[in-house]
Amino acid sequence: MGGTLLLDIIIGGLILGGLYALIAVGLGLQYGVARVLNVSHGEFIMLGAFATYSLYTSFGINPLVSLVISGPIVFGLGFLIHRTLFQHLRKSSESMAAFEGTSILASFGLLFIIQNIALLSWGSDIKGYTYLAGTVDFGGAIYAQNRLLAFLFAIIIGLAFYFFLARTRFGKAIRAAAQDVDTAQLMGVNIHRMLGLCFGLGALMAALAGCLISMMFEITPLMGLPYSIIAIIAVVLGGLGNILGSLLGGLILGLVGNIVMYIHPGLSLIAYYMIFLLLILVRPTGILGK
Amino acid sequence: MRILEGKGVQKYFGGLAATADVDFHINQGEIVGLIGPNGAGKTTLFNLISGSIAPTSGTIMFKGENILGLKPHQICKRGLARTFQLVKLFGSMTVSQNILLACFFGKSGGVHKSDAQRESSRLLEFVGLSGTDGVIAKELTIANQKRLEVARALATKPELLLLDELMAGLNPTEVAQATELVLEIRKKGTTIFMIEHVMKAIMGVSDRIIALHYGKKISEGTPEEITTDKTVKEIYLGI
Amino acid sequence: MSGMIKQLRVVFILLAVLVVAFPLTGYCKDKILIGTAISLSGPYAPGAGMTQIPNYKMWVEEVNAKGGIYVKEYGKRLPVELIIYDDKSDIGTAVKLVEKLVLEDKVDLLLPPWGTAMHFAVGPVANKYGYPLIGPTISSEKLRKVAHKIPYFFGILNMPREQGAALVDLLVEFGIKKVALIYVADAYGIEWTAEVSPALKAKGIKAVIEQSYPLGAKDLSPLLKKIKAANVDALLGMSYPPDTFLITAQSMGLKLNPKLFYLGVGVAFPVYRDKFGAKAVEGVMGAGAWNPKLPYPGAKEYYDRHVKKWNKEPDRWGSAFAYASLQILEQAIEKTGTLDRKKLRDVIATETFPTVIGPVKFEGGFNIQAPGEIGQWQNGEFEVVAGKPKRTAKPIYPKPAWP
Amino acid sequence: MSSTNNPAPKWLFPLVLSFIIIILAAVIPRFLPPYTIISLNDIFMYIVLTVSWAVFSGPTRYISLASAAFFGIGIYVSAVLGNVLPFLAAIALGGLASFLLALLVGLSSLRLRGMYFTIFTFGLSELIRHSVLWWEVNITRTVGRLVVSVDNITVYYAMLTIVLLTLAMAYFIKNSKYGLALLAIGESEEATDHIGVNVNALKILAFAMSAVFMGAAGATMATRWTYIDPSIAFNPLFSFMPVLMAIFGGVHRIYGQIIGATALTLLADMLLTKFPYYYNLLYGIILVAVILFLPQGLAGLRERMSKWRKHVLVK
Repeated sequence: MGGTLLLDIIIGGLILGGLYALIAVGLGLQYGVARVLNVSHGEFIMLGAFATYSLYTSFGINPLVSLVISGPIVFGLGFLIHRTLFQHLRKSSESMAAFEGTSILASFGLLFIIQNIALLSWGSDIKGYTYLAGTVDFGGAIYAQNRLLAFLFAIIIGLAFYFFLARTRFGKAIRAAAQDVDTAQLMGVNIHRMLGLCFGLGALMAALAGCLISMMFEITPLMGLPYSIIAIIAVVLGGLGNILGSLLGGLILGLVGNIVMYIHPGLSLIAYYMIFLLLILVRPTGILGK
Repeated sequence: MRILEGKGVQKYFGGLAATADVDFHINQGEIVGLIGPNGAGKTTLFNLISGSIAPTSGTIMFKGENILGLKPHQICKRGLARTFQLVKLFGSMTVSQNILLACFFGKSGGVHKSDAQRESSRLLEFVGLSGTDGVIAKELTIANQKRLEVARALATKPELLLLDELMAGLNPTEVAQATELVLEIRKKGTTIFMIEHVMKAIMGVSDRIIALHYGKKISEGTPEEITTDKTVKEIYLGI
Repeated sequence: MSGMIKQLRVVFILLAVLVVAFPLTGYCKDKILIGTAISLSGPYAPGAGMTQIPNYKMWVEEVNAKGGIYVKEYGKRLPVELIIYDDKSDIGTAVKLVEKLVLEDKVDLLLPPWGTAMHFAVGPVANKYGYPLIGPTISSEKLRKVAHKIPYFFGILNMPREQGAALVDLLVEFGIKKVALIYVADAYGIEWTAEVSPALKAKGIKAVIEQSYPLGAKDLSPLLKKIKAANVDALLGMSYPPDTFLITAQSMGLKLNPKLFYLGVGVAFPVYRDKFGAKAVEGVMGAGAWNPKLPYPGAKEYYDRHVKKWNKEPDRWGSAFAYASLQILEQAIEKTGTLDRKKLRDVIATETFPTVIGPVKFEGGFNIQAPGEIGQWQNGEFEVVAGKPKRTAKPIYPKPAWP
Repeated sequence: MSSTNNPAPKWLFPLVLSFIIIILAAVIPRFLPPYTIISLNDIFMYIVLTVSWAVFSGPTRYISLASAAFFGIGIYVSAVLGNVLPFLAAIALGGLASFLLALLVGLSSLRLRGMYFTIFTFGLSELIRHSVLWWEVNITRTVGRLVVSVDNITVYYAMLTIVLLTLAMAYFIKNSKYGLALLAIGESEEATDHIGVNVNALKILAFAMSAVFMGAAGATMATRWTYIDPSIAFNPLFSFMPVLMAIFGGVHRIYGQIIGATALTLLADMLLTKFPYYYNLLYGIILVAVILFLPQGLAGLRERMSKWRKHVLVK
């Protein structure tokens, strides 16, 4: 017991938080920038998980390599969906508030469609495989390799994204658009293409997270919604439109979850939601919100 | 008689004083102008008076009662109304709905619908918007939106009206009309406290002017006194 | 004139409708209509898609290949037609669709939904309309309290009382003194704990950790680390499939190696063995026990047919029970020679039925024949290890360490 | 221009309509097949949820995801007290419990705007669900309760009454000065405050009023489900569906909300039984298609039609 175990728990929480952060950054792009509260985010995670599973079990393709195949496809799918659906909705909505409403409805529609197609293609059975299930031992603190990998991915992507947003012209345009679309347009950005790319990037991150999740947990076509909810909570907690905030929100959720699970598993969900609600009340526009 | 009197009004945002120790008063029936460069704390002072934000310390007496710390709707019910620097209309509602609402909930309260409707038409005519009853508010021109906001404030039956940059963004003809409107309002018995950047207009219409800078009152007096005041000239008029 | 034509037309249409509708009224019975509202989507869908739906469909196919079920009152074999509705894993929808099956589709018989909660909701409704229902995926002590109010309902699966007792007997047999008892904060976990916890005390076995955890947890390692630190002889987890998989994966990672490793629903699923590998799960124990080696007529054949038809093994938990409940229904119809549900119910309640899980007999609405209570993975098969007389293999103890 | 200054027909229409509904509803159960009555119960339930939700969230644009909590608390009241209280008392108590809970939710969320309010209400519903679950697991040591069941016709009349009361409440609030003030809150909360509206009090009260009939409906419907547990009673779907249905039908019109609730319930019924394996696919496609072509919801259809008619008439 004592200090080392607590540290162990905290690191374990951060590792799970890394995965949540990845999911949250993906949704952060779709909601914070493209203003689509995409409740079907989890379905893209599910698609990523099943793509990895199918490629691994049927063709023996390494789960990490499969990303090279599934990543671009899901990215393209996301981009296309924004182009054909959300861009159109955005134009026809009389205000941003109205667009947020209609886009939620449309993304619910997407959720139903994707989930049903997945059910038809893979059946409702629980599926799973084992990959990188081994552990790494840090002087007594033991972590699963696949969870560490997920954390590593989240950190790399988080940092890469941070520099992308801070340094590149396109990144700056995204940040501007997250604050104010008109200004971004004044900067000479093709706004619709950019929002489409953001949406595609969000879907890509979901697929990436799905790939990692399929190594850690069993998968079913119905697994998506809980992840969507985690992502939405993390994004809101971090502050809307703040990508770094989404990353932070995800980490906090994982950390808080693990700590309360250690202190009292029976009360963990109650404590989890109480902490979340209190954080919002203390910071009514998110942790990194204005 | 002093309708409004502030003593030692202070508001800090973090460590920054938005208004520091401001004393001021408005007499019944006066038109008082409030001037100062951007960030001088003018709108903050209005927000404090109307209850939008809570003060750090001080007192503001309205008709002999300390209203500091009261909520905006309570202050409104006591007979103090305001307009906003950036117009805050109920944009998707009709012009008449904007005013009806103020009639229903303003100082008089509990007005019957038909009375409110009559009052609404009268006010629209008064501010020069007759015939626009059914128009969606956000479809009006900026000048007309400002008029509507004044009419809405008047519909609450205020004894003191705070006008925050009524003339900003208006063309010279519209400025003249607005000046006329201010005088008309006063004529009907409402006291006016107004923030204005359009110097010519405010100098022409005010009985008295208060100048703020960095949250402090730097000068007070008749328009003539203010235009000749050395400090005001230096920091505000930039001479 | 045109008015008259119109009237004639109306009469004609009415006649046509009558002619078309007549056969549907059941006058000339040409099939047995069976309906079920079960989860094709939502959180219960994985369970339903594994344990029940494949068996329902397979049975219908088999029966119809024989030309149907012989019903004496009609003097011929009647083929079976199955209507499946999706209850979306939602109780309200389930209740409503069952009433639709009864009132609108006028089915002859009903098949149960998936899961304890659904059975509790649908059972009373079926009972209200007088439809016998044999529930293969309800395991609850609460059922005992209401069983007398719903005489048309039969529980065929193992109940926590017997299964929990069998588990504790196993612990006594191995001389285990110190255990950790964790349970999912849902009906299943609570009812199991309510049975097992006092039984442990009575036998002088100490539960040094007794702790619930929430459904849907994504990381249970903090709890498992506590258990590892407590150095117990046995881990008893009253778990649902998602947590069963999670606890297993994380115990492997943490090298948590108690001498006895028991988890609830999910261990008996073939996918459990396939995900982790037969070697890794060697010695893991779980709730439910059935395997094709059991000496019941048709058991092996059922297993083979299932594998052949669906290209996957039936789970070793409720699948065979689901199939058995269909066998019982079929036998009851043949025995009574009728589709009269009252008579069917009475026969089910009193007679003994040979099935793939052995000779089933209901007492007070509960099946007293269990093929086994607890199973253990040994060389890729889920061997029955408790109750003792039903063993298909000797239990492995202590469990080999994780690879 | 809108013609709001002609009060007589505006009053007459709903009056006549409600009379027709009452008479029809009283007579209908005698002649309808029993399953149709069961279907109507479901439609009624969703109308109550949707219209109630829209009483507050429609005009103020505060999208609440707490409906499941209000509905669920009613369900629990009925499950816990159904044995000892008469049906009507359980319904009334369900409504009251829901009202009080909504007061609390409203009070605690006053500071929050937009999406933060939405997610807060969602989190609060989940908190309530897990707290009830914790209570059942650790205190009563039983998850899942059997509810005393009531026959379908009685449920039908109870639900019909609740629907009519909900509609009446929605109608009177919408057409009162408070309805106008709620609309103003959606436009500018600050300005509304400054013209003398006690914004916080109005928000909390309207929110609580909107919860009353959700709780009553929950208490009623629980008797149909015979068995409930916290995940059934506080299913987040009951928070999402009213939002979907209101947007689908048209948030700003009561008839739009009614149409949205009815259409989506009937659609689900139809697809669910006709295409059990493609149900979600078709449902999703229809949702997307409707929102693409009718961003104002189904109520927008009427406005489109009348525009189109004018267009044709002019020609």
